[in-house]
Amino acid sequence: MTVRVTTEPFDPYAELAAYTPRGEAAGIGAAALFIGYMRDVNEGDAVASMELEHYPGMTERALEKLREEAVSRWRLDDALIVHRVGALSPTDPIVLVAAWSAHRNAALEACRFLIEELKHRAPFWKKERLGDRERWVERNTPG
Amino acid sequence: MTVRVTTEPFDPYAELAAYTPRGEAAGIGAAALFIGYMRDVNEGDAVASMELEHYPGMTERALEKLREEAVSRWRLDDALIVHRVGALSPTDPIVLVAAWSAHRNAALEACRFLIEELKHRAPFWKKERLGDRERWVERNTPG
Amino acid sequence: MTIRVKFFASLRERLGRDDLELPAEGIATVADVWARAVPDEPLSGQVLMSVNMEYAQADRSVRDGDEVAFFPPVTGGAA
Amino acid sequence: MTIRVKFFASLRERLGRDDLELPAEGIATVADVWARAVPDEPLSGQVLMSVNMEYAQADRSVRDGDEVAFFPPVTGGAA
Repeated sequence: MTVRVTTEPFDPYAELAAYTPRGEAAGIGAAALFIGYMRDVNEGDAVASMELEHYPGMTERALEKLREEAVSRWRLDDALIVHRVGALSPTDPIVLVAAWSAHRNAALEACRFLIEELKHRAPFWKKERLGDRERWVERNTPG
Repeated sequence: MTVRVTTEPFDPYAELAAYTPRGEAAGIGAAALFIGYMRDVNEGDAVASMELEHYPGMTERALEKLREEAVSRWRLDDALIVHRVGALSPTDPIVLVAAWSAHRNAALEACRFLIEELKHRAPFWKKERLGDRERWVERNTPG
Repeated sequence: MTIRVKFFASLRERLGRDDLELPAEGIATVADVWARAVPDEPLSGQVLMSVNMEYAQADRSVRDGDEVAFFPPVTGGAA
Repeated sequence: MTIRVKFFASLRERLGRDDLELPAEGIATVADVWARAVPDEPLSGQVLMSVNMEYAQADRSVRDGDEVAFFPPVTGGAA
Protein backbone atom coordinates (compact mmCIF):
# COMPACT_ATOMS: atom_id res chain seq x y z
CA MET A 1 0.00 0.00 0.00
CA THR A 2 1.31 3.41 -0.92
CA VAL A 3 -0.33 5.15 2.06
CA ARG A 4 -0.59 3.48 5.44
CA VAL A 5 -1.69 4.66 8.89
CA THR A 6 -0.75 2.23 11.65
CA THR A 7 -1.35 1.96 15.40
CA GLU A 8 1.44 -0.62 15.57
CA PRO A 9 5.12 0.35 15.75
CA PHE A 10 6.75 0.06 12.33
CA ASP A 11 10.33 -0.50 11.20
CA PRO A 12 11.09 1.93 8.34
CA TYR A 13 13.93 -0.11 6.87
CA ALA A 14 11.95 -3.37 6.99
CA GLU A 15 9.03 -1.48 5.45
CA LEU A 16 11.23 -0.23 2.60
CA ALA A 17 12.97 -3.57 2.09
CA ALA A 18 9.57 -5.28 1.73
CA TYR A 19 8.22 -2.67 -0.68
CA THR A 20 8.68 -2.90 -4.46
CA PRO A 21 8.35 0.55 -6.03
CA ARG A 22 6.11 0.83 -9.07
CA GLY A 23 7.64 1.49 -12.45
CA GLU A 24 10.55 -0.20 -14.18
CA ALA A 25 13.21 -0.91 -11.54
CA ALA A 26 16.00 -0.26 -14.07
CA GLY A 27 14.54 3.18 -14.79
CA ILE A 28 14.75 4.34 -11.16
CA GLY A 29 17.87 6.38 -10.51
CA ALA A 30 17.05 7.89 -7.14
CA ALA A 31 15.21 7.25 -3.89
CA ALA A 32 14.81 10.10 -1.40
CA LEU A 33 13.59 9.02 2.01
CA PHE A 34 12.64 10.77 5.21
CA ILE A 35 12.00 9.24 8.62
CA GLY A 36 10.64 11.25 11.57
CA TYR A 37 11.23 9.92 15.07
CA MET A 38 9.72 10.79 18.44
CA ARG A 39 12.19 12.79 20.54
CA ASP A 40 12.34 12.77 24.35
CA VAL A 41 12.35 16.56 24.47
CA ASN A 42 10.13 19.29 22.98
CA GLU A 43 10.28 23.03 23.58
CA GLY A 44 12.81 22.43 26.35
CA ASP A 45 10.66 19.93 28.29
CA ALA A 46 11.33 16.22 28.80
CA VAL A 47 8.62 14.21 27.07
CA ALA A 48 7.90 10.73 28.49
CA SER A 49 5.41 9.55 25.89
CA MET A 50 3.00 10.77 23.24
CA GLU A 51 -0.51 10.05 21.99
CA LEU A 52 -1.06 10.68 18.29
CA GLU A 53 -4.74 11.26 17.50
CA HIS A 54 -6.03 11.34 13.93
CA TYR A 55 -9.23 11.54 11.91
CA PRO A 56 -9.72 8.04 10.50
CA GLY A 57 -10.76 8.20 6.86
CA MET A 58 -9.82 11.83 6.33
CA THR A 59 -6.20 11.07 7.20
CA GLU A 60 -5.85 8.39 4.52
CA ARG A 61 -7.63 10.62 2.03
CA ALA A 62 -5.33 13.59 2.78
CA LEU A 63 -2.19 11.45 2.51
CA GLU A 64 -3.36 9.81 -0.72
CA LYS A 65 -4.07 13.23 -2.22
CA LEU A 66 -0.65 14.53 -1.18
CA ARG A 67 1.00 11.48 -2.67
CA GLU A 68 -0.83 11.87 -5.96
CA GLU A 69 0.12 15.55 -6.13
CA ALA A 70 3.79 14.70 -5.64
CA VAL A 71 3.77 11.82 -8.14
CA SER A 72 2.13 13.97 -10.78
CA ARG A 73 4.12 17.17 -10.18
CA TRP A 74 7.56 15.50 -10.18
CA ARG A 75 6.60 12.58 -12.48
CA LEU A 76 7.75 10.12 -9.84
CA ASP A 77 7.86 6.40 -10.42
CA ASP A 78 6.32 5.94 -7.00
CA ALA A 79 5.88 7.43 -3.53
CA LEU A 80 5.08 5.92 -0.15
CA ILE A 81 3.81 7.40 3.12
CA VAL A 82 3.56 5.48 6.41
CA HIS A 83 2.37 7.31 9.55
CA ARG A 84 2.07 6.00 13.07
CA VAL A 85 -0.88 6.85 15.36
CA GLY A 86 -1.77 5.97 18.96
CA ALA A 87 0.63 5.62 21.90
CA LEU A 88 4.29 6.37 21.09
CA SER A 89 7.53 6.29 23.07
CA PRO A 90 10.75 8.25 22.43
CA THR A 91 12.82 6.83 19.53
CA ASP A 92 9.68 5.38 17.88
CA PRO A 93 9.43 6.14 14.14
CA ILE A 94 6.46 8.49 13.56
CA VAL A 95 6.52 8.90 9.82
CA LEU A 96 8.21 7.49 6.73
CA VAL A 97 8.11 9.26 3.38
CA ALA A 98 9.71 7.87 0.21
CA ALA A 99 9.94 9.17 -3.36
CA TRP A 100 11.37 7.23 -6.31
CA SER A 101 12.35 8.87 -9.58
CA ALA A 102 14.63 8.62 -12.60
CA HIS A 103 16.57 11.64 -11.33
CA ARG A 104 17.75 12.87 -7.97
CA ASN A 105 16.27 16.38 -8.00
CA ALA A 106 12.74 15.12 -8.51
CA ALA A 107 13.07 12.56 -5.73
CA LEU A 108 14.65 15.02 -3.28
CA GLU A 109 12.15 17.80 -3.94
CA ALA A 110 9.15 15.50 -3.82
CA CYS A 111 10.31 13.98 -0.54
CA ARG A 112 10.66 17.40 1.03
CA PHE A 113 7.28 18.51 -0.33
CA LEU A 114 5.61 15.41 1.11
CA ILE A 115 6.96 15.82 4.63
CA GLU A 116 6.28 19.58 4.74
CA GLU A 117 2.76 19.35 3.32
CA LEU A 118 1.90 16.36 5.48
CA LYS A 119 2.64 18.43 8.57
CA HIS A 120 0.32 21.19 7.40
CA ARG A 121 -2.51 19.23 5.81
CA ALA A 122 -2.93 15.76 7.32
CA PRO A 123 -5.28 15.59 10.35
CA PHE A 124 -2.93 14.37 13.09
CA TRP A 125 -2.65 15.83 16.60
CA LYS A 126 0.07 15.20 19.13
CA LYS A 127 -0.52 15.09 22.87
CA GLU A 128 2.60 14.91 25.00
CA ARG A 129 2.94 13.39 28.47
CA LEU A 130 5.50 15.33 30.53
CA GLY A 131 5.87 13.29 33.70
CA ASP A 132 2.98 14.58 35.80
CA ARG A 133 1.03 16.46 33.15
CA GLU A 134 -0.18 16.30 29.55
CA ARG A 135 -0.29 18.94 26.84
CA TRP A 136 -1.46 19.19 23.25
CA VAL A 137 1.18 20.33 20.80
CA GLU A 138 -0.32 23.60 19.54
CA ARG A 139 1.79 24.20 16.46
CA ASN A 140 4.38 22.36 14.47
CA THR A 141 7.91 23.69 14.64
CA PRO A 142 9.08 25.40 11.44
CA GLY A 143 11.96 22.97 10.97
CA MET B 1 32.20 3.15 9.54
CA THR B 2 30.75 6.50 8.54
CA VAL B 3 32.37 6.48 5.09
CA ARG B 4 32.72 3.31 3.06
CA VAL B 5 33.82 2.55 -0.50
CA THR B 6 32.96 -0.97 -1.59
CA THR B 7 33.61 -3.14 -4.64
CA GLU B 8 30.89 -5.52 -3.42
CA PRO B 9 27.17 -4.88 -4.05
CA PHE B 10 25.51 -3.40 -0.96
CA ASP B 11 21.95 -3.40 0.32
CA PRO B 12 21.10 0.16 1.51
CA TYR B 13 18.30 -0.90 3.86
CA ALA B 14 20.37 -3.68 5.43
CA GLU B 15 23.23 -1.18 5.73
CA LEU B 16 20.98 1.30 7.53
CA ALA B 17 19.33 -1.33 9.72
CA ALA B 18 22.76 -2.51 10.89
CA TYR B 19 24.03 1.02 11.59
CA THR B 20 23.55 2.78 14.93
CA PRO B 21 23.76 6.54 14.47
CA ARG B 22 25.97 8.42 16.89
CA GLY B 23 24.39 10.70 19.45
CA GLU B 24 21.51 10.07 21.83
CA ALA B 25 18.89 8.04 19.96
CA ALA B 26 16.06 9.82 21.80
CA GLY B 27 17.40 13.18 20.62
CA ILE B 28 17.21 12.27 16.93
CA GLY B 29 14.02 13.58 15.32
CA ALA B 30 14.84 13.13 11.65
CA ALA B 31 16.72 10.95 9.20
CA ALA B 32 17.06 12.10 5.58
CA LEU B 33 18.34 9.44 3.23
CA PHE B 34 19.27 9.27 -0.42
CA ILE B 35 19.99 6.22 -2.55
CA GLY B 36 21.30 6.43 -6.11
CA TYR B 37 20.79 3.46 -8.43
CA MET B 38 22.30 2.49 -11.75
CA ARG B 39 19.78 3.02 -14.57
CA ASP B 40 19.66 1.02 -17.80
CA VAL B 41 19.54 4.20 -19.88
CA ASN B 42 21.66 7.36 -20.06
CA GLU B 43 21.42 10.24 -22.53
CA GLY B 44 18.94 8.21 -24.54
CA ASP B 45 21.14 5.13 -24.92
CA ALA B 46 20.59 1.68 -23.42
CA VAL B 47 23.34 0.94 -20.90
CA ALA B 48 24.18 -2.73 -20.30
CA SER B 49 26.69 -2.32 -17.48
CA MET B 50 29.04 0.18 -15.90
CA GLU B 51 32.55 0.31 -14.50
CA LEU B 52 33.04 2.79 -11.67
CA GLU B 53 36.69 3.80 -11.32
CA HIS B 54 37.96 5.75 -8.33
CA TYR B 55 41.15 7.06 -6.74
CA PRO B 56 41.72 4.82 -3.71
CA GLY B 57 42.72 6.89 -0.71
CA MET B 58 41.70 10.24 -2.14
CA THR B 59 38.09 9.04 -2.45
CA GLU B 60 37.80 8.13 1.23
CA ARG B 61 39.50 11.37 2.19
CA ALA B 62 37.14 13.46 0.04
CA LEU B 63 34.06 11.69 1.40
CA GLU B 64 35.22 12.00 5.00
CA LYS B 65 35.85 15.72 4.51
CA LEU B 66 32.39 16.20 2.97
CA ARG B 67 30.82 14.30 5.84
CA GLU B 68 32.62 16.41 8.43
CA GLU B 69 31.56 19.61 6.68
CA ALA B 70 27.92 18.53 6.73
CA VAL B 71 28.00 17.37 10.36
CA SER B 72 29.56 20.63 11.49
CA ARG B 73 27.48 22.98 9.32
CA TRP B 74 24.08 21.47 10.22
CA ARG B 75 25.10 20.21 13.69
CA LEU B 76 24.06 16.70 12.72
CA ASP B 77 24.04 13.83 15.16
CA ASP B 78 25.62 11.71 12.46
CA ALA B 79 26.04 11.17 8.73
CA LEU B 80 26.92 8.15 6.63
CA ILE B 81 28.18 7.73 3.05
CA VAL B 82 28.50 4.40 1.22
CA HIS B 83 29.66 4.36 -2.42
CA ARG B 84 30.03 1.43 -4.75
CA VAL B 85 32.96 1.03 -7.18
CA GLY B 86 33.90 -1.57 -9.79
CA ALA B 87 31.55 -3.47 -12.10
CA LEU B 88 27.85 -2.51 -11.77
CA SER B 89 24.62 -3.71 -13.37
CA PRO B 90 21.35 -1.80 -13.83
CA THR B 91 19.30 -1.54 -10.57
CA ASP B 92 22.47 -1.83 -8.45
CA PRO B 93 22.68 0.77 -5.67
CA ILE B 94 25.57 3.16 -6.42
CA VAL B 95 25.48 5.47 -3.43
CA LEU B 96 23.80 5.81 -0.04
CA VAL B 97 23.83 9.08 1.89
CA ALA B 98 22.24 9.49 5.33
CA ALA B 99 21.94 12.46 7.71
CA TRP B 100 20.53 12.30 11.24
CA SER B 101 19.50 15.38 13.18
CA ALA B 102 17.18 16.67 15.90
CA HIS B 103 15.16 18.55 13.26
CA ARG B 104 13.98 17.81 9.75
CA ASN B 105 15.38 20.86 7.95
CA ALA B 106 18.93 20.15 9.03
CA ALA B 107 18.69 16.49 7.98
CA LEU B 108 17.06 17.28 4.61
CA GLU B 109 19.48 20.06 3.72
CA ALA B 110 22.55 18.12 4.80
CA CYS B 111 21.44 15.07 2.80
CA ARG B 112 21.03 17.16 -0.33
CA PHE B 113 24.36 18.92 0.25
CA LEU B 114 26.13 15.56 0.61
CA ILE B 115 24.80 14.04 -2.61
CA GLU B 116 25.38 17.22 -4.65
CA GLU B 117 28.87 17.86 -3.35
CA LEU B 118 29.84 14.21 -3.65
CA LYS B 119 29.06 14.35 -7.36
CA HIS B 120 31.29 17.36 -7.81
CA ARG B 121 34.16 16.61 -5.46
CA ALA B 122 34.69 12.88 -4.95
CA PRO B 123 37.06 11.24 -7.48
CA PHE B 124 34.78 8.70 -9.16
CA TRP B 125 34.47 8.11 -12.91
CA LYS B 126 31.80 6.17 -14.72
CA LYS B 127 32.42 4.15 -17.86
CA GLU B 128 29.32 2.80 -19.55
CA ARG B 129 29.07 -0.30 -21.71
CA LEU B 130 26.45 0.18 -24.46
CA GLY B 131 26.16 -3.21 -26.09
CA ASP B 132 29.05 -3.12 -28.57
CA ARG B 133 30.92 -0.07 -27.32
CA GLU B 134 32.10 1.72 -24.18
CA ARG B 135 32.11 5.38 -23.25
CA TRP B 136 33.24 7.49 -20.35
CA VAL B 137 30.55 9.66 -18.80
CA GLU B 138 31.93 13.14 -19.46
CA ARG B 139 29.80 15.20 -17.11
CA ASN B 140 27.25 14.60 -14.41
CA THR B 141 23.68 15.52 -15.22
CA PRO B 142 22.43 18.61 -13.38
CA GLY B 143 19.69 16.68 -11.67
CA MET C 1 -32.23 13.54 7.81
CA THR C 2 -29.22 14.31 10.00
CA ILE C 3 -25.77 15.85 9.92
CA ARG C 4 -22.96 14.02 11.67
CA VAL C 5 -20.61 16.23 13.70
CA LYS C 6 -17.13 15.36 14.98
CA PHE C 7 -14.63 17.12 17.21
CA PHE C 8 -10.97 16.20 17.54
CA ALA C 9 -7.99 16.62 19.85
CA SER C 10 -7.92 19.59 22.26
CA LEU C 11 -11.28 20.81 20.94
CA ARG C 12 -12.87 17.42 21.61
CA GLU C 13 -11.47 17.41 25.15
CA ARG C 14 -12.43 20.99 25.92
CA LEU C 15 -16.00 20.58 24.66
CA GLY C 16 -16.24 17.16 26.29
CA ARG C 17 -17.73 15.49 23.22
CA ASP C 18 -16.53 13.76 20.08
CA ASP C 19 -19.48 12.59 17.99
CA LEU C 20 -23.01 13.86 17.66
CA GLU C 21 -25.87 13.97 15.18
CA LEU C 22 -27.93 17.05 14.41
CA PRO C 23 -31.23 17.30 12.56
CA ALA C 24 -30.49 18.88 9.19
CA GLU C 25 -33.41 21.31 9.31
CA GLY C 26 -32.40 24.95 9.42
CA ILE C 27 -28.73 24.19 8.76
CA ALA C 28 -27.25 25.71 5.59
CA THR C 29 -23.51 26.09 6.31
CA VAL C 30 -20.65 24.79 8.42
CA ALA C 31 -21.05 27.87 10.62
CA ASP C 32 -24.67 26.87 11.25
CA VAL C 33 -23.52 23.41 12.34
CA TRP C 34 -21.16 24.97 14.89
CA ALA C 35 -23.83 27.38 16.17
CA ARG C 36 -26.24 24.50 16.71
CA ALA C 37 -23.67 22.12 18.25
CA VAL C 38 -21.82 24.65 20.42
CA PRO C 39 -24.41 27.38 21.06
CA ASP C 40 -22.56 28.91 24.02
CA GLU C 41 -19.35 29.67 22.12
CA PRO C 42 -18.61 31.61 18.92
CA LEU C 43 -16.68 29.81 16.16
CA SER C 44 -13.03 30.78 16.60
CA GLY C 45 -10.75 31.61 13.65
CA GLN C 46 -8.32 29.03 15.12
CA VAL C 47 -10.69 26.17 14.45
CA LEU C 48 -10.21 24.10 11.27
CA MET C 49 -13.23 22.55 9.55
CA SER C 50 -13.99 19.76 7.11
CA VAL C 51 -17.05 18.52 5.23
CA ASN C 52 -17.02 14.87 4.22
CA MET C 53 -13.33 14.68 5.07
CA GLU C 54 -12.29 17.62 2.86
CA TYR C 55 -11.10 20.91 4.36
CA ALA C 56 -13.84 23.56 4.21
CA GLN C 57 -14.52 27.17 5.19
CA ALA C 58 -17.27 28.29 7.59
CA ASP C 59 -19.51 29.46 4.75
CA ARG C 60 -19.33 26.12 2.96
CA SER C 61 -22.83 24.72 2.39
CA VAL C 62 -23.88 21.60 4.26
CA ARG C 63 -26.52 19.07 3.22
CA ASP C 64 -28.42 16.27 4.84
CA GLY C 65 -26.13 13.28 5.39
CA ASP C 66 -22.89 15.28 5.45
CA GLU C 67 -20.16 14.68 7.99
CA VAL C 68 -18.79 17.92 9.43
CA ALA C 69 -15.69 18.05 11.66
CA PHE C 70 -14.03 20.74 13.79
CA PHE C 71 -10.46 20.51 15.01
CA PRO C 72 -7.38 22.52 16.05
CA PRO C 73 -4.29 23.09 13.83
CA VAL C 74 -2.75 19.77 12.82
CA THR C 75 0.59 18.63 14.22
CA GLY C 76 1.61 15.39 12.51
CA GLY C 77 4.92 14.51 10.93
CA ALA C 78 8.37 15.00 12.35
CA ALA C 79 10.31 17.38 14.58
CA MET D 1 64.01 11.57 -4.47
CA THR D 2 61.01 11.00 -6.70
CA ILE D 3 57.51 12.24 -7.39
CA ARG D 4 54.77 9.70 -7.92
CA VAL D 5 52.38 10.48 -10.78
CA LYS D 6 48.94 8.96 -11.40
CA PHE D 7 46.39 9.23 -14.20
CA PHE D 8 42.76 8.17 -13.98
CA ALA D 9 39.78 7.25 -16.14
CA SER D 10 39.64 8.54 -19.75
CA LEU D 11 42.96 10.37 -19.27
CA ARG D 12 44.64 7.16 -18.09
CA GLU D 13 43.28 5.28 -21.09
CA ARG D 14 44.15 7.97 -23.63
CA LEU D 15 47.71 8.36 -22.35
CA GLY D 16 48.05 4.60 -21.97
CA ARG D 17 49.56 4.80 -18.49
CA ASP D 18 48.40 4.92 -14.90
CA ASP D 19 51.38 5.10 -12.53
CA LEU D 20 54.86 6.45 -12.95
CA GLU D 21 57.68 7.92 -10.91
CA LEU D 22 59.66 11.01 -11.88
CA PRO D 23 62.92 12.29 -10.45
CA ALA D 24 62.10 15.38 -8.39
CA GLU D 25 64.98 17.44 -9.79
CA GLY D 26 63.84 20.48 -11.76
CA ILE D 27 60.20 20.07 -10.76
CA ALA D 28 58.66 22.95 -8.82
CA THR D 29 54.92 22.81 -9.61
CA VAL D 30 52.10 20.50 -10.72
CA ALA D 31 52.43 22.01 -14.20
CA ASP D 32 56.08 20.94 -14.24
CA VAL D 33 55.03 17.38 -13.38
CA TRP D 34 52.64 17.31 -16.33
CA ALA D 35 55.24 18.78 -18.69
CA ARG D 36 57.75 16.11 -17.68
CA ALA D 37 55.26 13.22 -17.73
CA VAL D 38 53.37 14.20 -20.90
CA PRO D 39 55.89 16.26 -22.88
CA ASP D 40 54.01 15.96 -26.17
CA GLU D 41 50.75 17.53 -24.93
CA PRO D 42 49.95 20.84 -23.19
CA LEU D 43 48.07 20.68 -19.88
CA SER D 44 44.37 21.19 -20.72
CA GLY D 45 42.04 23.34 -18.64
CA GLN D 46 39.71 20.32 -18.52
CA VAL D 47 42.17 18.28 -16.50
CA LEU D 48 41.75 18.16 -12.71
CA MET D 49 44.78 17.80 -10.46
CA SER D 50 45.63 16.72 -6.95
CA VAL D 51 48.69 16.72 -4.73
CA ASN D 52 48.78 14.12 -1.96
CA MET D 53 45.08 13.42 -2.56
CA GLU D 54 43.95 17.04 -2.18
CA TYR D 55 42.70 19.04 -5.16
CA ALA D 56 45.34 21.46 -6.42
CA GLN D 57 45.91 24.03 -9.14
CA ALA D 58 48.62 23.84 -11.81
CA ASP D 59 50.82 26.37 -10.00
CA ARG D 60 50.74 24.44 -6.73
CA SER D 61 54.28 23.65 -5.57
CA VAL D 62 55.42 20.04 -5.53
CA ARG D 63 58.09 18.48 -3.35
CA ASP D 64 60.11 15.31 -3.29
CA GLY D 65 57.89 12.40 -2.18
CA ASP D 66 54.61 14.00 -3.26
CA GLU D 67 51.92 12.09 -5.11
CA VAL D 68 50.48 14.07 -8.02
CA ALA D 69 47.39 12.95 -9.96
CA PHE D 70 45.69 14.09 -13.17
CA PHE D 71 42.12 13.16 -14.08
CA PRO D 72 38.98 14.24 -15.97
CA PRO D 73 35.87 15.80 -14.34
CA VAL D 74 34.43 13.45 -11.71
CA THR D 75 31.13 11.64 -12.30
CA GLY D 76 30.20 9.74 -9.15
CA GLY D 77 26.92 9.70 -7.28
CA ALA D 78 23.45 9.29 -8.74
CA ALA D 79 21.48 10.09 -11.87
